[in-house]
Amino acid sequence: MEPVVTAIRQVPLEHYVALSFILFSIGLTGALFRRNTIIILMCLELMFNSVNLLLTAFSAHHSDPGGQVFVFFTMLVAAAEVTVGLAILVMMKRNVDSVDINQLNRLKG
Amino acid sequence: MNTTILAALVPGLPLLGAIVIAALRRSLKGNSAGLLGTLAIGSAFALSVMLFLGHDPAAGPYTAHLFNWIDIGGMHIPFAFQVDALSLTMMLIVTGVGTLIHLYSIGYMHDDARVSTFFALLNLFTFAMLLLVMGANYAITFIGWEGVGLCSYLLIGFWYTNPAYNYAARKAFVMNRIGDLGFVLGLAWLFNVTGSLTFTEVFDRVAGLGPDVLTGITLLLFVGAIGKSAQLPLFTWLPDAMAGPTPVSALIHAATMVTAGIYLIVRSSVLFELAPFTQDVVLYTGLVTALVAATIGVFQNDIKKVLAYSTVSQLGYMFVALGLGAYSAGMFHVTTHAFFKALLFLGAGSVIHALGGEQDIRRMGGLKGAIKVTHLTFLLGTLAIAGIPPFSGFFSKDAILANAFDRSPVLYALLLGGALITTFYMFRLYFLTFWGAYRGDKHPHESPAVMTVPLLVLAVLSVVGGLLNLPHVFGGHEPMKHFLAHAADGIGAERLHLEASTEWMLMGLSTALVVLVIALAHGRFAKKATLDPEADELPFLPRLLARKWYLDELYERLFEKPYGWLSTMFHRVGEGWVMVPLMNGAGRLTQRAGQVLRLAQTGNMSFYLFAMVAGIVVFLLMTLYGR
Amino acid sequence: MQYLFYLFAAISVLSGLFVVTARNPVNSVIALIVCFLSIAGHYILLNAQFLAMVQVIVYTGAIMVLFLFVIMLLNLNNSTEPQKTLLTRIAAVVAGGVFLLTLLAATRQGVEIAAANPADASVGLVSHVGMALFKDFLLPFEVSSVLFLSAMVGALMLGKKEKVAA
Amino acid sequence: MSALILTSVLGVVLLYLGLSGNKSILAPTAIVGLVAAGVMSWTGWNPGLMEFPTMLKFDQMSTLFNCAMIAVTVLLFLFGIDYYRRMEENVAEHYALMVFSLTGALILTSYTNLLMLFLGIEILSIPLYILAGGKKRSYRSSEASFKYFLLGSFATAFFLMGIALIYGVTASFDLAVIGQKVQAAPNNVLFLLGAFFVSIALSFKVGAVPFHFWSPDVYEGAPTLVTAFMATVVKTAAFAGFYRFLQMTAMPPALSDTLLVITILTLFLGNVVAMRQSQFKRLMAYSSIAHTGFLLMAVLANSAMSWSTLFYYTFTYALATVGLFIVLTLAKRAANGNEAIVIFRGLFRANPWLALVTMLLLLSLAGIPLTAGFVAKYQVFMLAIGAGFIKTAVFAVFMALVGIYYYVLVIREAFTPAEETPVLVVSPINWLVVSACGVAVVAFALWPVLVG
Amino acid sequence: MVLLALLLIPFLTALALMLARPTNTARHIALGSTIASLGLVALIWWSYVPGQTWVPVKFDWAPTLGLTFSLGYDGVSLLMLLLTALVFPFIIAAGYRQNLQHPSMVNALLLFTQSFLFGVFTAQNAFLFYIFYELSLVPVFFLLLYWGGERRRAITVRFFIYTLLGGLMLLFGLAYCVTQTAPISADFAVLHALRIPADTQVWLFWALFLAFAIKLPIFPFHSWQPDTYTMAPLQGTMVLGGVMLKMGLYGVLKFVFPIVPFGVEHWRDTVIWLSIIGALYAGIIAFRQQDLKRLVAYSSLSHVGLLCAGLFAWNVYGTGGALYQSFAHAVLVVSMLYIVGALKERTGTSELGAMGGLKGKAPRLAALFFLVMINAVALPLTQSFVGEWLMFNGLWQVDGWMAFAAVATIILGAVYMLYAYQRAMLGPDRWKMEMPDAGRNDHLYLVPLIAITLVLGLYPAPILDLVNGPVQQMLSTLTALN
Repeated sequence: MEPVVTAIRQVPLEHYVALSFILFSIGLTGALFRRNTIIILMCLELMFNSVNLLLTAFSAHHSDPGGQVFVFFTMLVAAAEVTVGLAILVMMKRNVDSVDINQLNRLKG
Repeated sequence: MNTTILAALVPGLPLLGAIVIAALRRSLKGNSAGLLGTLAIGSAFALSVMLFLGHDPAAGPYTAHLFNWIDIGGMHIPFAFQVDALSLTMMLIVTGVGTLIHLYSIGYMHDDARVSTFFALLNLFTFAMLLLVMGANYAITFIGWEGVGLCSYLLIGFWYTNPAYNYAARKAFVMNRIGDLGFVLGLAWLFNVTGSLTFTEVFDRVAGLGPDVLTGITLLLFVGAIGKSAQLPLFTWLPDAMAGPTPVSALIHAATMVTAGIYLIVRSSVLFELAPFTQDVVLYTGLVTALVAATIGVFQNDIKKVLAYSTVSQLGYMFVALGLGAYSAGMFHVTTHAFFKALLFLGAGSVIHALGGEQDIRRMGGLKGAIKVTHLTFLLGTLAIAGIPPFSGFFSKDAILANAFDRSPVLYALLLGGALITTFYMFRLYFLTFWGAYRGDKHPHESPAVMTVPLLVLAVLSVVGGLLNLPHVFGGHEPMKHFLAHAADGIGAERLHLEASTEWMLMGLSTALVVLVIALAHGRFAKKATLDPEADELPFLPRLLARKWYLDELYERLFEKPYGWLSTMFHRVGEGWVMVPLMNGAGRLTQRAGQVLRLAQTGNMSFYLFAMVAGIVVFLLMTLYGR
Repeated sequence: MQYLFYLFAAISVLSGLFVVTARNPVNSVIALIVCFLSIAGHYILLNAQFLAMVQVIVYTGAIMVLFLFVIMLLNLNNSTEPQKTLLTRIAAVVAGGVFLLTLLAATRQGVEIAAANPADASVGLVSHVGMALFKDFLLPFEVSSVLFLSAMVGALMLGKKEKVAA
Repeated sequence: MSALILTSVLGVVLLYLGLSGNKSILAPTAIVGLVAAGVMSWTGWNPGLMEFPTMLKFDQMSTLFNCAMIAVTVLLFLFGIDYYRRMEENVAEHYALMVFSLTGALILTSYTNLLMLFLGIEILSIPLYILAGGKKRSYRSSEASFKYFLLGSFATAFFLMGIALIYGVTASFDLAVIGQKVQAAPNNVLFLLGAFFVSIALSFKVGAVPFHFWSPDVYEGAPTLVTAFMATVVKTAAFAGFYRFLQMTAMPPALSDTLLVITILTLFLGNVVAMRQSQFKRLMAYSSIAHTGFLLMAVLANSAMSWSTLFYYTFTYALATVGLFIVLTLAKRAANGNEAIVIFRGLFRANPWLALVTMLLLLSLAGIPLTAGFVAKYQVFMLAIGAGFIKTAVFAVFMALVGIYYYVLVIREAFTPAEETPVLVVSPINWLVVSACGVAVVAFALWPVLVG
Repeated sequence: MVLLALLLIPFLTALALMLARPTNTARHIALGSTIASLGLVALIWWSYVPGQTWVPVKFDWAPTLGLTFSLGYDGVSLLMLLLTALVFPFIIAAGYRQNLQHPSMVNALLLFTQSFLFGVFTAQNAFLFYIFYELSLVPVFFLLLYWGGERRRAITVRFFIYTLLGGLMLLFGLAYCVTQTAPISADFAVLHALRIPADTQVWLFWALFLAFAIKLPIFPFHSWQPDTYTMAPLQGTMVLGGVMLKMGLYGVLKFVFPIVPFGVEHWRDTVIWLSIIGALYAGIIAFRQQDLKRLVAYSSLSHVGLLCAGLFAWNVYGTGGALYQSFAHAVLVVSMLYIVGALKERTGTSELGAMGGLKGKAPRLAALFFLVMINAVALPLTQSFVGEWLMFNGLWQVDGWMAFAAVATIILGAVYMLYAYQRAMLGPDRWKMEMPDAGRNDHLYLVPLIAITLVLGLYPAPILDLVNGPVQQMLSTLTALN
């Protein structure tokens, strides 16, 4: 197992952090960028994944399984959220006949 | 009877009279109210005489302590009366002249529907006046001071349906109030430096005070005196005050209330003696007022207005006396003036009564045959005020002139000039009223006895009043001066030193000139009755005088109009444009902010997301670099 | 080995960008799947085998398919969906860029974190994760059932057609 | 712990009961179950169950919060009897979802582990996303639901990022461990970032500016009962969670400053915008934002008294809110579904007692003496001043004034005679609940000892 | 127990009125209640030992907040109790002529106010004070909202908010002070012993004072007042002007002077000048007011400016005089407003321009009006004079110019009062219709008030003795502090 450890150590932690930040920002930008709510949901998933990556990297760095367990829970929650989200989306499509985020502006003021 | 109770009864009886008459005013029919009122004052007079007789001048003032009025912290103001020479003099004048005027009023006000109210007020006035002169401290004096002002207001506006009378009443009250401003401040200052307002204590403590403080205090007190005694620049209310019934003019606006300022200064003579600057101010104010009022008097056509200006002028003389430090001379003139001016007013009232309300001398004339008693007494009064020996006015005025001469011949000359003008307009009044042909249309009739008897009594007093203070040159001992000297150290400190020959010369000069002026007046008014037209038609200088030097107009432009304007502006601009909009504006601004911020809630979710991200970025930067 | 990391990193970033920019939602889904797979690759590099597996199964296998399914269901697979205005899009990019820059700037000095435990390559193995999951994290595991239950109930409730169009 | 289990099971039971099709037993069952859970929570009854001290700790604070939240839920369910009478379908699901959400809330008050915080928040939120869309054919309801969901998920992403960063620094999710580690090495920028992100996400949950945008829209769009639930239980739980987080992981000063700015913004925006609302539910939403500002002040003061103040404030606020939403529903029915403030007009004529209680509740929200809201506000001021936030407190004073303004406007409507006096139909249970809220609001003011 | 009874008598009566809603007997019941209160206060006064602070009721309420339910009184409290108890029967009695709708509700609200006012004046705990202070607003709010005049909806809310602005600042200041105590307590005794740093006091002063500045109100915090006074029903104005503003005075004495003496020292001149400017300003404005009620509002504003200036003179004359004057002012406001009501009842208007010449028809009313008015212009031997006299002396000791400006207000007072009297009552009688003169009821109402005015003007000792002790004591502790 030793080579694995060294292999992990070869990539500095900062790079993982940076990568995670970049992915997170891409997701964030996408959420602002698009009108299609489904894409926005996907961007959110991307953000979750960037966090997962970060957690795993830290977990490996600390050699602590807790982080990975957390990632597992994140995935569960993400799955549940997606389920609910898509259900809401479907309901909304039925009512609004659109998944355009800009169409949702009856509640305001 | 105990002196304290006696002293308390003197103002107490008029008060009681006022209350009783006011309470029973609807059940009092006919003359009963008048009789009650006269009785109350008469008893007060009797008690005053008793006090006077029982008073030992050498023993100093007697203090009648009733109860503690204001007692808080270091301020102990007792409700107490002081009986001494000065207050006794004033008490006798007030109650004595007051009784006569009350009696007179029974006849004068006989037909008025509100005669009971009138007598109640008159009694109330006497009460207040007595408080003024009897108070053992400045606070009690001030109670009376304001009280007489109030009664004056009520009596001037007695015939309330006439708006002009109401205005005159209001003017009198407000001008008095302006004077009171000075009085109150003076008292506050005085209390602050001496810790007391009781006369005896104050006078003991003032010696150590600096001249600036004393000058300030006395000037403030003098402002009060100016208001009450109708001196420049606050005299314009007094002529207007003639709107009241004539007995009121006689009692309040001639004999008693207006002399309150003199009384105050005489009472405070200790202070004034220590403040020479103030004495000069008093002197010159009195001088200017005496002259200005006299000049105005020449062109007046209302019988009461002439008398009013003469009152103002005579008060000026009194102030001159006080300014010269001749307190007893001032008080002497107060006394004689009370006699002859009351007499003149009552006489004028009798004339007005006789003519059914006519007051314009241009519509009189030739009355000496129709109303003989009135004529006679009026003549005596006129002679007294003109200063013909041996009438009382001669002695009192001469005392003042002598004192003035002692100070400066110029002063003497000016005052003598004023006296001559006085003689001129008084005789103009007299001749136009009683001589020549009758120019009116009503049938004149003599007044009832209830009115003429007081006239006669006053006439006698006007004639013999000079005896009260007969000077040495006539073999007298100036009894009044010596009597008063016991009241306060200041009064005793007079310093007139004239040769007897100089005095004789001065008297001769003034008498001669007066006689000359009378002759002039006789020629001008007795035979042909030269009548002045309305003021507007006069040439400039007489018009200026007839229009009272345009002082009323000046005050109106300078104070009344701007005040009304200020009131409107404060309300419109201060409240309407600033205060209320400020308050509403704060609310409206908040609402506007709410309205604007509300727009942020667009309902658009992209915007929400964007705002969240923007917020996060900003706060992130703040967190990282904000500290 | 680290070259693999950079390779995967490049793939995930590029595919991530493609997710955002692709006009057709289906393309976005495909790109996202690629991205997730590359992240799974990272997991393997980090020796987190269990997570890599779950990543592939749950995300790419279940979640993304669900997305695809919904897109098809709602008939959104056209590439002509309306776009935001240019200004909004620039603003979005700027916001995201600033956010990223701030984060990077904050961590520029490097993240000096002492490892909490001695290096142990076996933490990511299924057995280790399982032990942690069922020992230390038993309660969350149980509690998450409530979460699933409610998500399930909710999805059913919302997805179910109304009985009558009353 | 037993209460937690009971509520979880209760949800399932309710779902099963829903299958039976008998609507009328749902609420009573739920209420009985909740009362039992409340009793368990209060007594700490825990027969042989495992304890997970690294995950959940039931201390005095959580016990009180839990009982309060359960009590408020019971009140809401009592109201639900009447509220759901007209609804044909999914009633059981509504009750169950609310119970599940409550479970999440219970976790939030007592967690000691970030994972539990995360799960708690999700369990709290996900049922709400669904409940907000409870009126399935309503456009507004769908919109509210979706907005809530999307923004909520967005916040969750930040939340996770924050947890990941904190974990990166401390290698643990346990708050106690984190606290120790941070004290050993303060000023770590990653930890600061992590704490910042978590705080932001929690600010979102409590509805702090500028992360509040969801709340007015969702409050308006969601069914009234759900709105009431969100404004009360959810807010309470979120604050309890927030407080625990900041309390147990010593907050960096830089973060405290930022949160103070957020507090000020929240106070300002919430109050000022509420002034301009004509819809009662939106008004309540903005006023809830405003109250968030006050509560944040208490949280930031970070003293030993903070939690009791938070508890007192949130509980009494919840009582007042529940009562008001019930009154709103009644008035709304009389006004044919209109939700504007004007519908309160003539309330005093129609039902004096109800108007009086409404006044009490509004006065409590406004913070006028002899109502609990006053005591609460006073405590917050004391905390803020004690923590040295003098200027913020002065600002809060002004904002409280603005707050009073819009509540008073509602009171004024209620006591202004209407041209046509509305006909209110008040069921006995609703009457009881509203009265209970009104009485409680005064009682808690008269005996503040009762709660803290 | 007596104090508890004092609070409970009006409170329970009000509650009973509200629940039973008798229409015909409501006023009688309310009147009875207020007279009972008056009797009780008289009893307290009778047994009072001068110079004492007496705290008979005290128990813990909420120790964590520093709140104790402690009631008690010293001379100043007693004075305030006395004036509240004395004025309220008249306020209730004014209702007999007003004939407002729903008399039981009106009277209940008034009685609630009275109860809370008693609470304010007996509270020995700052927090308790605050509670009563704010509560007293609530019944007034409804009184104004239901029975007010034009634009009542907007003005009522504005009044409420403006007053609460001060109230909340006070709460803040209170909270600040309480946090400085250990163990936490808001008892006045504890707060008065606080030693707050001088520079803190400088700003804390405004936190504590603002509420009272608005309540009184002094310039420039007065903008709510004229509208509110004018719009409010007569009885409401009586409550506001007669009693409620005295809470401000009392509050200054209880909160500001003892807790932030350095602050007072720092701001004293500012406050006095503001007050005097306000007094002059309002006095000038009052001159041209057309509406008699608004004129009374501005005149009250002017009087109150003087009151506040005297209070802040901070010596026994100024402060004592202000307290004495507050009593006089209460009597004055009630009687003055009654006259306003009586005139409106007869002429159907309160516009001065529309009146005039009423004295011919109603001479007795005119006489009563006049007697009331001489109190307003502070003529000697009326109550007002004693108060103003003391205040002038107090102000003089601070600064001669202050005294000068203050005395100038009495000139303005004379100007607008006499002008108003003249416009309303004097002049030619131009009323065609028959008009009742002041009758038995008017006499029953006004004569006692006027008698109080005159008697206490002639013999002010009973009230001054009440005030003297506490004020001197307070001042001596303050001097010791400096």
